[in-house]
Amino acid sequence: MEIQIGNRLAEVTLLSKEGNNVSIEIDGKIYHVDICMFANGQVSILNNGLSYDATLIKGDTGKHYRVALNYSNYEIDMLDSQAKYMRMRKKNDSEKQADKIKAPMPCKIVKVYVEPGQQLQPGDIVLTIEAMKMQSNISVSEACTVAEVRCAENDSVMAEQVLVSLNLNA
Amino acid sequence: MEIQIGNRLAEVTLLSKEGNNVSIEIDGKIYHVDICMFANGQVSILNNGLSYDATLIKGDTGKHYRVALNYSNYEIDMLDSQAKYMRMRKKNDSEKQADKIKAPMPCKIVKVYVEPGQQLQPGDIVLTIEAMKMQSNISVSEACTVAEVRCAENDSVMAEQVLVSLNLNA
Amino acid sequence: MIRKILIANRGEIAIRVMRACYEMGIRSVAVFSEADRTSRHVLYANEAECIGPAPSSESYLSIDKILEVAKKHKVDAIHPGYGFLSENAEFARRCEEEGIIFIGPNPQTMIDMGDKIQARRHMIAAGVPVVPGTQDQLNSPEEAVGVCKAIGFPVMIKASMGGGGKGMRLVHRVEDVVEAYNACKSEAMSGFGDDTVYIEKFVEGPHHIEFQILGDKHGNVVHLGDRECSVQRRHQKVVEESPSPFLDPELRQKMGAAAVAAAKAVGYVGAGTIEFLVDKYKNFYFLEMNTRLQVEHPVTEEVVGLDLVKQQILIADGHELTIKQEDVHQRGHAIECRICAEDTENNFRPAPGVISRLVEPHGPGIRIDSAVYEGYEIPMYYDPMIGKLIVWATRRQYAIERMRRALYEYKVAGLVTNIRYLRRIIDVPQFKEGNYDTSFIEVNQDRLRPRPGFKNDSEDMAIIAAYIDYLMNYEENKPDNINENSSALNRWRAFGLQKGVLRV
Amino acid sequence: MIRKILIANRGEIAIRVMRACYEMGIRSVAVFSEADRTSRHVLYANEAECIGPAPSSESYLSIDKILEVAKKHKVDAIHPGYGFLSENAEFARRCEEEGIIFIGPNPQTMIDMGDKIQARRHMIAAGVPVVPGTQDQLNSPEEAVGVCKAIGFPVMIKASMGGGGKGMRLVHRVEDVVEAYNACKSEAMSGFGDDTVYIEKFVEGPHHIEFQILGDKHGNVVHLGDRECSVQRRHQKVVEESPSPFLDPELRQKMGAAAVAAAKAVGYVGAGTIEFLVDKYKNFYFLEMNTRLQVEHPVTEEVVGLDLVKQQILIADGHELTIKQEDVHQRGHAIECRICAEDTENNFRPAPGVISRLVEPHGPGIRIDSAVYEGYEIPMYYDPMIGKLIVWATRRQYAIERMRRALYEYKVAGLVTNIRYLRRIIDVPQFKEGNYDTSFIEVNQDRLRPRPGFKNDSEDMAIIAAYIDYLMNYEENKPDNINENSSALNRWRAFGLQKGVLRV
Repeated sequence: MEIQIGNRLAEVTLLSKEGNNVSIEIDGKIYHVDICMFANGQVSILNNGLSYDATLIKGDTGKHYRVALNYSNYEIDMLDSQAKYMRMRKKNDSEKQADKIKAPMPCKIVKVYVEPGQQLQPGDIVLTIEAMKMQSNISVSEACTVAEVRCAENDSVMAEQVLVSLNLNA
Repeated sequence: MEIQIGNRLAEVTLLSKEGNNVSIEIDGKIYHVDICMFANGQVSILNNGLSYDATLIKGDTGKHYRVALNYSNYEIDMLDSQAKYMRMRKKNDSEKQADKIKAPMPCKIVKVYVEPGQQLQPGDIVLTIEAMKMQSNISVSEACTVAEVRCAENDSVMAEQVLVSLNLNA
Repeated sequence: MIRKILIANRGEIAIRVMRACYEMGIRSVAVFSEADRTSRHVLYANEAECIGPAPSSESYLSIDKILEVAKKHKVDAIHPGYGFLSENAEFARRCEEEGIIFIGPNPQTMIDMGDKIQARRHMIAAGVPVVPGTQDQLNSPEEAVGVCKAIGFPVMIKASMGGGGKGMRLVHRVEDVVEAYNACKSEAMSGFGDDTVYIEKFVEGPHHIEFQILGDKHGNVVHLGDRECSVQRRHQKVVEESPSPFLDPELRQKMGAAAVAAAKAVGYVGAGTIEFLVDKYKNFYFLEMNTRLQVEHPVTEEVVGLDLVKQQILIADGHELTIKQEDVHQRGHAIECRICAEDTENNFRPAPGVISRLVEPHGPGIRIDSAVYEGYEIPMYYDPMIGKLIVWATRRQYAIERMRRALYEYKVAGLVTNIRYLRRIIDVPQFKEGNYDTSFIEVNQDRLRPRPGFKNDSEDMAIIAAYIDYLMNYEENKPDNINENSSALNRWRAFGLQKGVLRV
Repeated sequence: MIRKILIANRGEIAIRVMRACYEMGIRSVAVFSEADRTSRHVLYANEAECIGPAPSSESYLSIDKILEVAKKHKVDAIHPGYGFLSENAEFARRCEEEGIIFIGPNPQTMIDMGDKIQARRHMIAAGVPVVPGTQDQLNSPEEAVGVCKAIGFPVMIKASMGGGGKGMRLVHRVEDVVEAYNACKSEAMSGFGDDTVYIEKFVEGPHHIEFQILGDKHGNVVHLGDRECSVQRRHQKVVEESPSPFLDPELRQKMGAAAVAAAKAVGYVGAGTIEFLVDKYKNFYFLEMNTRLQVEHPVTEEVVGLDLVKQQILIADGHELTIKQEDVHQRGHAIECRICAEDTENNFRPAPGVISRLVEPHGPGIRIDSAVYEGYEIPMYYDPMIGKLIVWATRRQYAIERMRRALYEYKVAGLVTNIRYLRRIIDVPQFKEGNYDTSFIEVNQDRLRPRPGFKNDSEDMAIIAAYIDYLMNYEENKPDNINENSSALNRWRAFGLQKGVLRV
């Protein structure tokens, strides 16, 4: 399977597994490791006498991971065939404004500057949000029209909640 | 429902529940409490402005609890109809030797003194077990015959594992 | 005698105060907003009462609601912690009216020290050095130009009611004075509702160094030594230490005496802090006084060996200070790091969320003042600081080594924190040498960025960790396995060695 | 120079040593038995290697396996911790042979001090007081009777190789001597393979007070003050404190000097402990020397401010002691409680199991040296001690108050611990007054039993907690609900307010 880690694309194969002992090949290099998984996301790996204490945070799809190990955070994606397809589609879109503005974190809506039907130019500010006493603005990156405003001032919203939907000038 | 706590038998009725706010009657006294349950067994109760931080440990049957609160441990049993029946049966047996000797905790078998078919007198030692560098003996409380020895010296056994079964001289 | 205290705060400082209460045999009453039902301070307190919705303005800042709970629970005193109502003279006055002891100075002291021009006047009268400038209100741009010329550039134009870096302008040239003066005035009006501004000489290579003081109701005042707080980001302290590596014994002694004089000048009662600016030539100037407990008070506690919260309570209860100035000794060295739920790589964006894994450091010389636990959801309504890590050791060098170790042990998963950033701060040579001023974070920006990961075994171990997790879930979720009891699924489950650590 | 250390131990002491290593920039190598794959010391170390099955005799006591790992990982030194191989002279000798530094005294010192009769001789030669008795081997019951008469009753007959309360008899009357002598000899032979016994006067109202010493390879020895260890259960320490409330400055000074003399008499190198018995008349006698780090070393670290493990490593690396006797000052007061997985209400039965909930105390003056975590399964093969709780405060009274607070915060669920028992110990008036000797636990048996619960709201709250849990599970498990998505089940689930704390 292909696994993306940062900018690197690694080819990973499970060679064998016996109890906690696993042999895995990564880009031609073979590792024999002793691995323990804990309920809270901790992973202990012993590799060739060295001890690694990692922490996993799994993304919603089950294919994205953030792994904290020593002093680094690694962003890791499992590229199964479905993921590769999604990726390819997404790549073509990556520069474009998404048609939904989502909350980047749990936050409060401080101000809504737009209303349905309003024309927006690149850089126009759509919302001001606040979390933990810090405010920030959300703007659009290309010209579009406001389709629907799904939040109101003073609302508390969850991360990833859709706040405003847009009609992109296709 | 009847609930046994230590030597006390309490009559408990759920009166209402709205979100985290619960009204419960215990032996005629009505409590309106705000209660939060946590995944690790912690329970926070606010009762009339007082804050209680309890810890629950549930027994295997789901009807027995040990509750730690302030400086006391409470042993609590839910007496539903099935439990009451089991209790009644057990009561009649309580003085008698059980027909299985079980491990009281995870431990190692240090010595087995008996073999199948052997006659035992009250007080005879059947096994010596060891946990955490401390040894203790297990003996029978009445005359019986060894039916089967299900462990061997140096075995490591789990809590509640059957070590020896007995034929009681009925 | 104080037997029950309401703590009008949340988070680590509420717990800090309750710990002192418990040790003194005093009952604690927590107040909490609807967002804080499962917060540690509610679970820790003897008594607890909800005071309203999540926004602070409707709960932790509501004087009426807090006093209502105080009366209902028949408390003898209220501890305000820091932030929220801790420097609100009106709140202190209302407590007084209700016959409840406010654990802090009297309202007039709070008013005097809250107004910067007033405070300057008090300090000048007490012989405490202040930054050269005017303590008079400026009435016109022309007057401002005159004053600037008189004290010499660079100068700072500041709002009298300002704070936290707002309402201030640095001016290097005479031709920029008028614009800066006008901007400052309008910012001050919109920010603080008062457009009074004043002018100070700009201090070069400034250190932010503060002295902890204690005053009782019998006129005794002592200082408990200094804290170096120059590691600041946008005027917010990030790392503090005691004693300051910049001060020498003679200067420390002079500044301590000035701090005591400052506190006596306003008849200060309780625990307070005199903040000084010290320039690179070791001239020191009064900056402001904080009339409350500081976030960084533990570094003083560690080197001086006193419990400041207990002292606050004893003072409020009318006790005389038992400690004399000559008994105060700084032993060893303490450093504090503020642990925050924020993304240091994304412009310090706050990062609320659920803590899925929490490992706190332990062992010799480690102190944690924190309010979080594994499984806790950090609400988005309040400060991103989730706790403080304080270390003590016999020498500064050893304290730094201990802090590195503690930050290595500290593991928080499920949300983003500044732990790695803190680690980089203490690794900067300028910090290690103890040779830094308030420009530290700006000057060392590049060193404080995450170093690019290099390809090594760690990277491959991260891949393995994620891959095995993926496979375990894949095997489990395969349709084939639903009706199968053993085989693949159980093989994967065997990864968990023991009941307690068994995943799935 | 020492750059990598193998820690030949497990549990809290292995972590303790690794923490010091990390701070000193030294790599740590863990060894572990098959039962310890998920133990903290394995996760903490830089390197780790399995050395065999769970029983200690096949892993932590296997000199060959440990040395094999040491060579494979190219370590410079081995730290033995306490217990296991820490007082095994053969192990120290084998390390020496392999060119690996053993962090402890040289093998001959260990042999000299391991044999009690030998140790007595050394002490008498050094002018250190010993309990009146004979240091000669007894050859017949008749000789024993003669010696007993000469020193006067009561007397103790002791096995030379004994320890931990085994192989000793208290004799009050001359007619009981012969039987006790014979019993002691046969117990010594079967227990220690050596039937040498000797006789000592029995000390009345004895305090177990010990002095920490440090000796370097250059002949310098200092002592770091005393520890009171008289709270003992079956000769095992339960609570320790420093300084001892029983000693006065003059006696402390005399005993300290004797401890230094004792260490110098055997050319002691490293950290060691001289144990004394002090009778109620304040006479003190050498009891034995422990040639290793003690479990209770943190109370000394807290009041003296030194890191003993770092000192051990520096000494082993050939450094000269930088601390002089006149620089050693005891500041404030420290108390340690040993936290054990044992059922104090069932004859202290060990209680291995899985820790389902763990809350450790934090805040000012608290130190935890522990090796457990939430979800950890405590194996049945090793010691029931799961950690140590140490508090420090300016005065003994405040330290006791802090310990009460810390024990209140400490919550371990899933298995039985002695935390409540410890709480009762520090509440006993005799303990609070600091007026106790080694009979403390026996004399106060009744006070140390759990007090009967009285019917109050707490009891009803416990009922509510259990009942709601029962209902939640009942609603969930009802057959009706399997195909229903909302209704009852979700109503119950709403008990969990937030993602992180959501039960089910």
